Amino acid sequence: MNIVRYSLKTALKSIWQEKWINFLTILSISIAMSVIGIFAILIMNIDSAVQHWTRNFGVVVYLYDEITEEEKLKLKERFDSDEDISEVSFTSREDALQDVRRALGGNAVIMDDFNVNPLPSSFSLTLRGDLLKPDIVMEKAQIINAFKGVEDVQYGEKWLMALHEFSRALKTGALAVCAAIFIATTFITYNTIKIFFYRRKDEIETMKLLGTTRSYIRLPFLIEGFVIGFFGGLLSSGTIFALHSFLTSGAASFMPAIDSYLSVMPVAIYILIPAAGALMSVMGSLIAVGKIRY
Amino acid sequence: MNIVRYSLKTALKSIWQEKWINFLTILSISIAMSVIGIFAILIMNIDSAVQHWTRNFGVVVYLYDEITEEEKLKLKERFDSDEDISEVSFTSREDALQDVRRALGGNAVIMDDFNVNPLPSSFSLTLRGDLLKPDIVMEKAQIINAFKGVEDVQYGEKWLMALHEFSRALKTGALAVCAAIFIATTFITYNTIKIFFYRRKDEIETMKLLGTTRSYIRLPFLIEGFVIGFFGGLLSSGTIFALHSFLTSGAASFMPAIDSYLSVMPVAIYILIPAAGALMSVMGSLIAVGKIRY
Amino acid sequence: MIVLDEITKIYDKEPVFKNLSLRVDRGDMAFITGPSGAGKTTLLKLIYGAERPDKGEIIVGEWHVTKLKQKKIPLLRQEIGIVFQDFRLLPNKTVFDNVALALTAHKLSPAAIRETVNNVLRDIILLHRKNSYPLNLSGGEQQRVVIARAMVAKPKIILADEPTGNMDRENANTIMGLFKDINAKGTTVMIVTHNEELYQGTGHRVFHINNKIVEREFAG
Amino acid sequence: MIVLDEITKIYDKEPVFKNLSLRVDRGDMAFITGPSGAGKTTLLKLIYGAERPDKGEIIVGEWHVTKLKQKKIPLLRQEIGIVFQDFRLLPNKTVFDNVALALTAHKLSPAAIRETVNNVLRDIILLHRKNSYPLNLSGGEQQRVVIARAMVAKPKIILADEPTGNMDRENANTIMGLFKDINAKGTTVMIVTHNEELYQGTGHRVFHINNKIVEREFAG
Ligand SMILES: Nc1ncnc2c1ncn2[C@@H]1O[C@H](COP(=O)(O)OP(=O)(O)OP(=O)(O)O)[C@@H](O)[C@H]1O
Ligand SMILES: Nc1ncnc2c1ncn2[C@@H]1O[C@H](COP(=O)(O)OP(=O)(O)OP(=O)(O)O)[C@@H](O)[C@H]1O
Ligand SMILES: [Mg+2]
Ligand SMILES: [Mg+2]
Repeated sequence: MNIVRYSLKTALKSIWQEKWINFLTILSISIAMSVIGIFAILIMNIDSAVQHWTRNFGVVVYLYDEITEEEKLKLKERFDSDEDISEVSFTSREDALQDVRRALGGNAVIMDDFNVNPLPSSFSLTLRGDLLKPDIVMEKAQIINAFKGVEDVQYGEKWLMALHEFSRALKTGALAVCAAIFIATTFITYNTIKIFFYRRKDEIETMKLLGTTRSYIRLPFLIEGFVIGFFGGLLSSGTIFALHSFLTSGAASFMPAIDSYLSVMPVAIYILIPAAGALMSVMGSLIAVGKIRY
Repeated sequence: MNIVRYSLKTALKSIWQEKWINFLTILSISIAMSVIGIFAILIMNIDSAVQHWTRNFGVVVYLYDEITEEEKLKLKERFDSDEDISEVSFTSREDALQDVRRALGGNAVIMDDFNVNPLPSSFSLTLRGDLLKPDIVMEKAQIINAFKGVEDVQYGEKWLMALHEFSRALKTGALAVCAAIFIATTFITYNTIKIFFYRRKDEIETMKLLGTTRSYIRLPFLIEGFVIGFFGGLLSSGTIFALHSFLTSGAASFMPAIDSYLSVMPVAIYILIPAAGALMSVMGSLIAVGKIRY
Repeated sequence: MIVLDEITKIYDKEPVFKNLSLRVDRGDMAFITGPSGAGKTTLLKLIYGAERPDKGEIIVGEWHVTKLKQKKIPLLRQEIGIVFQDFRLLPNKTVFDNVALALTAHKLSPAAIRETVNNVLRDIILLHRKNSYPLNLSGGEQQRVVIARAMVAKPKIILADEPTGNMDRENANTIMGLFKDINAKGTTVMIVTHNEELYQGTGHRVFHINNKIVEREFAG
Repeated sequence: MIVLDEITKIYDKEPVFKNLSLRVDRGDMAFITGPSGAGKTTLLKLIYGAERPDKGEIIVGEWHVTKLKQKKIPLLRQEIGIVFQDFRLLPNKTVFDNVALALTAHKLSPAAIRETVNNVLRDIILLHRKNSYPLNLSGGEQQRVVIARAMVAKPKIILADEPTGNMDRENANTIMGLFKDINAKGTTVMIVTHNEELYQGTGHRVFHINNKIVEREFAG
């Protein structure tokens, strides 16, 4: 019989006969691939998420009490014209006092002990999100610190650094997990095909004795592996799509932030994932049936 | 041979011989049970999370411009002594104006068009978190609205309602998913034990012909199902523990909010999950070997 | 005592037996012959409860096989040793374990099992191969293992289906000697065979099955 | 043409053959006899490349079996039809599919396969059971299916291991008739048997294997 015809027939028959274990395998693969997909989206979106979280990240520039109105204006001009700074707001010494009083609430009376206002005036600057790398911010802060009339520049260095570290760790971790799961996917198919192989051992043994060639014996398994991987991938595409839809439409109405976290979501992923699943799976099958000897 | 001895021996041998498919099954079960665990924790913690999110949920009580100082004090007293209200703060008309000006920033000049201050004075009230059910808040608002000197009471009704709906939907959904996964766990073991059963079909057939009784044939499978389920559960306990540790220690340093989301986490879950896994699994095995006929 | 009374057995609408009757007394040795497909194996299956007759009654020892509940069948089989025509050896168990399988349901200590199995393997002259796997044995050797397994539990009845089909004359004589010994100790023995040499001159009952009945019954 | 030249074959340190030689010419029919465990099945395995000798050379038709690469072995086997002593029928395939299995690697259309298989099933008088499963056949019927499978691809050589072990005399004669027909058409036939009746009076070569060599060679 024609080998392709024969292999297809045999593979489809086996897929049907062993439908439960195939289903289990497809499920396992789809879970694995879904996790890969979610992590891939995570990696792709992590920068935008970080930018989103740090949208309001501010640098506070404290001014000397002795600063002249002219110097103050000059600073404001400078900040306004700086492309890296997206927002500038000025807090006078009186405003600062009000803020403190409000913060203190009922305890504001202690402020009355001061006969002069101890608070400095300040500029609050908001940096462009994409510049929020710890070293860039530090450099900027140093430059501003050198400006005339500036007493001190404060920014959440520790927080920024930690966030940066965290996002980098997250990316590395996600990549590692993806790699591990990729290997696991190959392994899952390997297992299943190996099981089928053992289960058909008698048949294969007899076929070998009857003079059947290697390709007739191997091809059906490779086709089966391909189908398993492909459907596993397809199912995970569906899962990711459902999840994405839920997050961007359902959940986003409660947490608008989610929408901006999920900015990047290439459609290609829906094709890449089944393809990758099939590829991994065929590789697993290849390893499983690798050593047919006569 | 003694039936217990024989069954244990046979089960352990089979577990070892079929280690890969067993591993796959344990993995599947542990994933399923982990999801159950995570959802269970989610359900248990959803209320505390909602309370956390709405911690700063405020009711704003706007006052008539004509309100007397006496009436104002009386209101403040009333709010302060109300057990349902955790925080009270007063914003005078002037403060309100300042706030608006600050919010407007550079555009604050438009405020100069008004020759009188159009803004009312107000009390901002923070309600106790556990009272933030939409109907309770609405009732409260109506009572306050009837107080003398109160012009209007505003609170995020829509937002509060939506959040409440959302948390209820989440709970229902999580419960449904848990139930589905419980059934799936039984099914996974059922599949695997059925596969083993079919694989040992020749042996069982021969044993039946040699006069071996039902219990000798069935018990090994039940033990195997038990072991699979137990280890699946154990693995998921480990996963949940790792996840919990990561979230409460690792991630919480970046997002302190997580800590308060995960307030409830009973230790019993680490015992309940393997136990449930084993139970489901034995049930699956029982169904799988149910119909041994002679 | 084995009694088949007016048995009718139908496979796929085609009767294999039609009112077949047959009787073997306790402690006797009897032979069944007949052409291929006559129903000799089916007859044995009826006796050990693997097939149910469509009509008639079967009595084996104290058991009314035709009225026996499914749950009781293992008990019936524990009293019967069977030499299967197709061997039914488990390829992934050693010779020793294959034979020991017949003792699973018997309440014996591991040590007792070891001794019993070794003894019967010695009888069939295969003790030296006890750790081999069936597929590494010759056809005749495998058949001897099957015979050992049928004998190991010291059953009241032995049913042997073509037990010497894969053996040369010498080995066949050894095996027949074993059956005779066991029979002498009181075990009822029933042997299905095509080989006339096995029964000729023994004087034992021979049932020739053909055309759905016991066509001829004579002394060998 | 089958030639074994000074073959030594060792299993587990114990030699089965020691410098055994044997020759069967193309188109001949030959018989192999010998006691159980003498190595008859092993001899056939050496010929179809399932076992490799530890010493000596084997030639089958144009193939130098002992020098054959693993990859070429299927080609050798496609020229040989084998009746296995242990049948090797697949229980989950019908009689038809079991026989058709031998045609997998042959480039035939489904229609041609159907016709070829049906013809050979008719020859062994089992066409009416073609949709049955092996376990629902009697021992002798199963053996006939194995013989049909060995013949279906019209091989140049047929190796039959105890092909009538489960058959009565009449069936055995039918099968021997088939082997004779095939042999008359030019196929080399080699039959392993314990049954002297099969070769007595045929005049064909008989090789009696014992003590690790061909102990006796005579005309049947
Ligand atoms: N399970 C079954 N389903 C259908 N038909 C069956 C079944 N078992 C046996 N048969 C048929 O019943 C008939 C008798 O079979 P049985 O195995 O008893 O024959 P036998 O006398 O043992 O033959 P042999 O000497 O070849 O072993 C045969 O024609 C066989 O095909
Ligand atoms: N794969 C193997 N491993 C170890 N020993 C083996 C193997 N195959 C066969 N033997 C041994 O080699 C000897 C010859 O076996 P073989 O099957 O060739 O005998 P045979 O002549 O066919 O006997 P029979 O008539 O009983 O079928 C036997 O003692 C057998 O136990
Ligand atoms: Mg039979
Ligand atoms: Mg042999």
